[in-house]
Amino acid sequence: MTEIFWLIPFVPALSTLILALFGTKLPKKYVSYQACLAVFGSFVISVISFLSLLQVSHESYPLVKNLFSWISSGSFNVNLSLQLDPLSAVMAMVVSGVGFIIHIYSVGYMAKDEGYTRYFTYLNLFMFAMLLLVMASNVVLMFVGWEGVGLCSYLLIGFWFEKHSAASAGKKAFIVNRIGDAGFLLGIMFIFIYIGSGEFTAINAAIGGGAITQGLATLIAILLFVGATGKSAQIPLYIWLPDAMEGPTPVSALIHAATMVTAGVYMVARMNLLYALSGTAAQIVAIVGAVTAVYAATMALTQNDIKRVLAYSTISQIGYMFIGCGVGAYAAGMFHLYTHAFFKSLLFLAAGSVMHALSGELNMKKMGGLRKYLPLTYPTFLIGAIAIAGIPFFSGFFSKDAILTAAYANGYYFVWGLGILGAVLTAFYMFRLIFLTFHGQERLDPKVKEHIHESPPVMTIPLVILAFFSIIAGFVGLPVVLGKKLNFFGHFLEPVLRGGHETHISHDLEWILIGISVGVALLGIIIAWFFYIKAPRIPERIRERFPRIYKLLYNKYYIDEIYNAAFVNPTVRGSEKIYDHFDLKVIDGAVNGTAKVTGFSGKILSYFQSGLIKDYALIFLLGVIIFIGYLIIF
Amino acid sequence: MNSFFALFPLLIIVFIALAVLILEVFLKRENRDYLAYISLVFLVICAFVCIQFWNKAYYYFDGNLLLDQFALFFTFILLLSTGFVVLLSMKYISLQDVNYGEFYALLLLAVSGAIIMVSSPDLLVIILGLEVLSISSYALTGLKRKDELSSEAAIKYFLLGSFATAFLLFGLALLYGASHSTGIPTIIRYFNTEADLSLMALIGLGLIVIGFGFKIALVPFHMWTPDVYQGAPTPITAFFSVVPKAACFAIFLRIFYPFWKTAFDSQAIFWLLWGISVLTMVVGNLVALRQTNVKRILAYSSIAHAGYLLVALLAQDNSSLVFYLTVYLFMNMGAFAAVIALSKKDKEYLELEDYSGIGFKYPWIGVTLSIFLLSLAGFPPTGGFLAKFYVFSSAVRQGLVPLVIIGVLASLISVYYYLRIIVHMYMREPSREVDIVVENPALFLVLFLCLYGVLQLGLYPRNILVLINQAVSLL
Amino acid sequence: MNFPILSVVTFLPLAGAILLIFINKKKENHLRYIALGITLLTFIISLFLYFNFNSSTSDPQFVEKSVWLGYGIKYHMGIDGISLFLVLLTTFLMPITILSSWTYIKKRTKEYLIFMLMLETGIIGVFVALNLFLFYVFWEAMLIPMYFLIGVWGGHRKIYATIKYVLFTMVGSLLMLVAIFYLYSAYYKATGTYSLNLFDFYNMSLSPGIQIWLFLAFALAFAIKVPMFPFHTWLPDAHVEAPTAGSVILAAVLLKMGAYGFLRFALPLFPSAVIKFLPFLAVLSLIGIIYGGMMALIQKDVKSLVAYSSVSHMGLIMLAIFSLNTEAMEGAIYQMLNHGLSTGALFLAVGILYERSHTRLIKDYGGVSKKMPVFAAFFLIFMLSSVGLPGLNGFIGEVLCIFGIFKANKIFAILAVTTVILAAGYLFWMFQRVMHGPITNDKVQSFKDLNKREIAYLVPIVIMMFWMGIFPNMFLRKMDSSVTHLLNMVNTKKATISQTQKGEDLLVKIDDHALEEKNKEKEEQTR
Amino acid sequence: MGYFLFFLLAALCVGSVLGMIISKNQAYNALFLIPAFASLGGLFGLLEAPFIAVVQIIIYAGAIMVLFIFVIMMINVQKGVPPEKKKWTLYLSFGLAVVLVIELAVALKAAFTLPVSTETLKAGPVNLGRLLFTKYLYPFEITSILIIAALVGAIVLVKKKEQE
Amino acid sequence: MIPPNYFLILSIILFVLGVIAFFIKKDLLTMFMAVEVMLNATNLAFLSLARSANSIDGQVIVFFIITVAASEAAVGLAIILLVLRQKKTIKTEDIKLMKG
Repeated sequence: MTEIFWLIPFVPALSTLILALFGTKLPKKYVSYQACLAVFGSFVISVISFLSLLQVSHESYPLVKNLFSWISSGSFNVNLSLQLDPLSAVMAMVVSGVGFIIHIYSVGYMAKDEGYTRYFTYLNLFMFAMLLLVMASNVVLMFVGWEGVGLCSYLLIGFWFEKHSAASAGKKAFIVNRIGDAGFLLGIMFIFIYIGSGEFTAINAAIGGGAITQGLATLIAILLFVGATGKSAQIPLYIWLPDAMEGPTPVSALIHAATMVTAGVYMVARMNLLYALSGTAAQIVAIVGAVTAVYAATMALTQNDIKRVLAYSTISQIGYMFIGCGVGAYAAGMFHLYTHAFFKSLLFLAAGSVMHALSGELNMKKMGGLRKYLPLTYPTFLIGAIAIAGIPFFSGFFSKDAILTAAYANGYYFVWGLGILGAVLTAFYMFRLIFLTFHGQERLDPKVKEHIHESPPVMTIPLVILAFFSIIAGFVGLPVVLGKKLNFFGHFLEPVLRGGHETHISHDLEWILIGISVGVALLGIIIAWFFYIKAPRIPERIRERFPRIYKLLYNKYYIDEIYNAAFVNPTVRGSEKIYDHFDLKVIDGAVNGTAKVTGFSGKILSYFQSGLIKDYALIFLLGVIIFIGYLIIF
Repeated sequence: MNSFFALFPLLIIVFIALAVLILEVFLKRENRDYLAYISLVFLVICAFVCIQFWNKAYYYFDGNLLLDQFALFFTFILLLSTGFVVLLSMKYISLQDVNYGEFYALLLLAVSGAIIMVSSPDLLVIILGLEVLSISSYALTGLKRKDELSSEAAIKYFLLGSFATAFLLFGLALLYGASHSTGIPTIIRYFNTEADLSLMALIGLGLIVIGFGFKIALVPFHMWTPDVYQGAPTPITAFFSVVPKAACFAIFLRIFYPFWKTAFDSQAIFWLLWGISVLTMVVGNLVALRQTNVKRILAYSSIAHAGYLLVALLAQDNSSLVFYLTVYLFMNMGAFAAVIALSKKDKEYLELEDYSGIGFKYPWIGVTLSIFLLSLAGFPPTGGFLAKFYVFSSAVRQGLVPLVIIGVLASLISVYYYLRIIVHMYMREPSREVDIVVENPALFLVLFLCLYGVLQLGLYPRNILVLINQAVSLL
Repeated sequence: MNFPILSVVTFLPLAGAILLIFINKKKENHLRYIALGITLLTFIISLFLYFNFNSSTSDPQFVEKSVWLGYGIKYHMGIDGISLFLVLLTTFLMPITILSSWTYIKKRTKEYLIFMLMLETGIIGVFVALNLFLFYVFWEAMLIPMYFLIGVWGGHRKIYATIKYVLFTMVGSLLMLVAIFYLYSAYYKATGTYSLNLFDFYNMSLSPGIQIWLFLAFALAFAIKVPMFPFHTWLPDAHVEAPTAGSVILAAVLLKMGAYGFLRFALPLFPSAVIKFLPFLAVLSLIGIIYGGMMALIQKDVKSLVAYSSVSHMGLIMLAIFSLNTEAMEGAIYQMLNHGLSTGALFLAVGILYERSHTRLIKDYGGVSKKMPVFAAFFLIFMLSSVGLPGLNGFIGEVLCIFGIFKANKIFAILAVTTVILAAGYLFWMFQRVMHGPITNDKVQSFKDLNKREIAYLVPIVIMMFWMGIFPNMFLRKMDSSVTHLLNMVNTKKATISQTQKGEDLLVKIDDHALEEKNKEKEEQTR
Repeated sequence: MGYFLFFLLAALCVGSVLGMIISKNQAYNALFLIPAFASLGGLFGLLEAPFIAVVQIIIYAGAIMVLFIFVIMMINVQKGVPPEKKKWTLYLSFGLAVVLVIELAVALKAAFTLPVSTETLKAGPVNLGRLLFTKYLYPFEITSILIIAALVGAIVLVKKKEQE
Repeated sequence: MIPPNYFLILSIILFVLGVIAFFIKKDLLTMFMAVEVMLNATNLAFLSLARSANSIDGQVIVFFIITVAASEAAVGLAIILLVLRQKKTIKTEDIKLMKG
């Protein structure tokens, strides 16, 4: 029974294959059943595997299933093998569980779309790739999943490819991801060169045996982290994620909130020994995470598009996860990943529900007072927002608090400070979102208003389920202060995350820290209430007062433009210049020039062929004279 | 066998030339084809007679006539090319108004001159043979009497030819003065033993080389070639491109093969020939690039090929030179056959523009001409490639690497203009109305024989190589 | 092995071409079916090579050897793990290209098919020949059909393109011919016998000074064929102007000849020169990777975009070859196959578009996905294969190449990895502009999705892409011993040269016996 | 006596060739050549080649030059063609001619110093005839072919067009 | 007895005069005459060299050369007549239809 886990990724793979080959001929209903069932199957197997894992002793972790030798050439050997350990088990459950819920939601959400089958094909393919990423027992196979999810992300962002924006967002996502992947690939190469194998067990053994130096570890860790910044949308490669909202909302929920974007966090956690060995790399992870957390949050402040706000919030939350990993609290990072999966997908799905209700409207400025129209969506959305804001007893609170506490405890005060700042901002923009959308005046378009309706059960039930989990999920990892045994989550992951280090701080201090984070969350909510309910004029005034800052934030620090100007345009322009001036003129010019010179010398020579007998005789005579002269002189 | 029998090959040719002259009187104009048939039959008979002499290398007439395998092999080449030319002429002369019985007579006399050249070890006889060849050639060039180009070509050829002959004879005088003989073996022996008059003899030799080089069209003695090739009746051009070249190269072989082996320091003449070879290859190919008249292109191409042949001479590889000549005979004859095919009454299509779209309109002509051109350019698996392969590989073996590099680069240039003809045939839309007389079985026979020759020589020339090796072994 | 299977595989297409000559040109469908049948038959027979291939030896297999012209010119054929797959690639792609030109070629079908079949013979011949003469014959002979294919059935600038192609290729190959002559004469001088047998030359050791020149001549020929930067400018022209099938063959197989030439000739014959030029060649390859990618980025014409992408990909292959280690070599060979499939497939895809709209400019398209969803799926898979997405074939080759390069030189590898980004950049950008977005062109509005024939020839490619991506070991194992042997040859010869001939500028033929004696002498001297 | 005769004949010969070069009229050109060839015949006589000398006078000065004049008469209309005006060609050919003189002189320099035998040659027609029909029989036969070729060639080129 | 080298020098002079005449004269006929002069110079050289070799073979050769010259004259004049008939001129500069 313990071996069954290798099926987890392949159930959706089989489904993908069937859909890809015969999808167009199958009835819609069948397609949705099959797609959902496949993911559900994975989920069931994950749960079984999880349970079976609990019965196995820690020493035999990880369980590895070797399917066959995939690539083998010289010293480069890669097996197609999957592994099950607490980390992958948790991830597999989260991914397939959330994935399943979102599949169901999609059935309703996408019901009227032309590309219904295509959508589910992609979605199943994504599940396959993501689960492969999670279950892989070596870095290369992980990279397969890593690239695979990138592809699916591309496909799903560009799902409505007739729209220019969607198509180019998809392309942007893929290319930006590729930049990260290039780093990741290099990291893999280093691993293979210096460790000789890509198996995680071998890597961990090598690190444990002191096979690689600290400097090398840093290099590899950073290269891998470059991959992570691409996939998990961290500075500097986060730019694709906001645009990724062009995809269907369930996709945003699944890929761009709950699962794929957290792959980087998973990877760092997976490689925890490496980061622990390096130290420097871990610091970089923490700092990047922290800066991203705040930076993304500031951008979320001014956005009017619901999904964009959520996208920036995702970036910011993943930043928190990286803080957790960077400061050595891998379990906390993973814990946040796990809770975030619920509340963020909840938020997205709820946002999708709002969109659904408003015929696709996304601009908060055109909403307001929706509370009464959307009786189910509103509370669930609110739960999500509370969870993310870090109000006690909701899941987000536990995980975020674990991270911040660990950061403080491990001496990263600066990071902690940024985390707190981020927490204020998070609470603020989430409630700004709530208030602008559901409270206050109605600013609806009259036409939209006619069609306004709550979503069908197939969409709202998933919301309810997710809301439920958003509330309770945190209880598996209660703060240490309540008793060490109560942190089931951390305890469970402990055998895998040996690279983490915990510095114990006094209970008092821990209470204080909890207090601070709760306090700032509340502060954020209150400010939001003040700004958008109590005195709606204030934001206007602030905007008038600090137009530059507002503009900077509103335009996302002009980062897209800067990237375009710094990288994209120079490459394209430069290539054009090289093409025109070098390729065509110099290289090809040299080629054609040679031909021309040859032809021209022929022309000159043919000038001597004047047609006159005397000229001919003269050249003959010249030849004779040179000939004889040479013989004489020689 | 006594001397009289040894004259048989030559006598047959001359006899039939005279017979043609006489028969012409009795034949109606439409029946002149019979003259061609008779000529062909006797050419074949002559070849059979020659076979009788194979393996019996004897001197006749006081050493003035030598029927060794070398001479006989070249006689075969000459007879074969003449046979091709006769076949090519049959329709041509009636279409282009050159329909004189003397045509065949002169042709046969010309080839008899060439046969005299190759089958003698004595320079005097050789030069007399050359004169027979030249004088007949002058007349043949001008045979299209209505055509201004033809007579212009004739006068150019004649004046420059006799100008060159004067130098040739002066050279002979110098050689004679130094060595007191005109026999090649004696002269070579002279070079071997004495050196007091060596400069005079060397210059004499040089002038002789120039004289033959004129016929072969080595740069800078080539100036007449394109004009004469263009103006002469096309079958005669084909004749010119092969027969005098073959004959003169036979003489070169006779002179130089022993010459390279002498103790005498032959560096000077070696490097001269080296330079001429380079010039010939480069100039021939470069100027060919600019031509638009197919006959002129082929003229320059034949100049360039003389350069490659000279490389073989310098590489001292006789068999590859002879092989090259043999292949050259087939491919060049074939190419000219195709050019001749593109003609109608009183009109020849010779401009490149005329060739546009020919390839698909007349597929057989297109295909065969393409193959001949590719062979001339040296593409495998044709004979042209193998010939170049042999020549250049033995040149490299002799250490002539720079020469070979120049040679291959020159042949690269040549690829351009050969391909240009193919471009016109296949890749351009026809721009002019071209209709040709298709019923010309003799010509197609030549086309296919040449095609066969080019492919056979390119793919499996072992038998012919055996013959060639026998032929050159006795030099 | 008595059955001359290599000869059959090589010359069956030619026989087919001759058969076609005698068939009425008006019966176009007959002609097409016969050509298709012949190529399929060739493919089936060539599969036999795969299944009977003994992967435990590095010796050439299915050897045929007979006297031909004398002077060392022999009819000598055989394949090893390196050439096996290139032959198979050719025979595999040929029926596909015939199918792809079923309706694409509207005029002069007969001649077209004849040239295609001749081309196949030429290509296979290059890969199986073991005698340098035979090799060169095929190498050059193959130019002719290609010349006609581009020149007759090509686009607007076909004549320029085709002549440029032929002349460019010949510059190198003629100099290579001179080098072959040199080898030929060196062997003759050393042993007194004529030989053009590749293996005889392998056993011959040349002084480093001469090796340099010979290597340069060989390398130039192959570098032009590959094409390596800066000899690449014929490629875009030829690719753009060629008909689809021509582009496919050109990209998929002909470019491989250059890389194959390096593997088979340039490296093992002149190891010491190789070592000398290695950095230089590696840098050129590297420039090719980045340069090709950048040029591909800004092309306005789909075909020339794919052509420049070939430059980039081939750069990676060359860099891997010059890394001289097992992984890189195998990766390079594997990547050759991948590139053959993926770029060939991309050209097929472009050809399908071109057949519908008769334009190759990117800006004339847009929104094609909407009208041709099945095509879009195929196109996407081809593109993903080309960018090296894991699970597809391209990844295996790419990762092995990069790993091998990494082993040899980390900086190069780091720079080479940019191909991953650039490839994604130009291909996805092109895909976006062609396939996505709203439909702006009326012609696109009338596009019909793939018909059965088109699907029929695209499906095998897709299957192969997945197959090779998932089970690469089926291919890699067959190469192992050949690649190892090749590397051993390069490395040991390198060693013996530095051992025996320091500074000597003489031609020395080394067979094992003589070498032993020499070493003994040295030992005695040192005592 | 011999020297006097030599210089006289040489001067006559060179002089008439120069005359031909300078004269503008084609008829005069031909006429100038007759004394040149005749004096050459004389020089041949001085070289103890009496038979050749006679042949020279008969064939060259007689037959060939008559042919030339005959042709000139057929040309009839020519007022005479002035010499070459293209200056650079002229100078170049002059220069080349000078170089050629030097070169030939250098080439023959060795011959100048050869010992001269004082024996008289037995170069009468009988001896020549004997040689001609023994050692030089083959070339002699060939001249017959040569002459046939020349005749046929000349006739075919200038004969009247055949009547259909 | 006049030394043969006198004749040799004369022959060189004649030969070169022939060459000069060939380049100076502008009508085909005279150019051909110039060639005849060159041939005669050759004959002179032959005879003088034969003299110094003390052999009469040279005289036989000269006999042949005269034959050659005569045959050339026959064909040559015929060709000149042909040209004259067609072009109504025998100026060399008028004969340049073909070039390049």
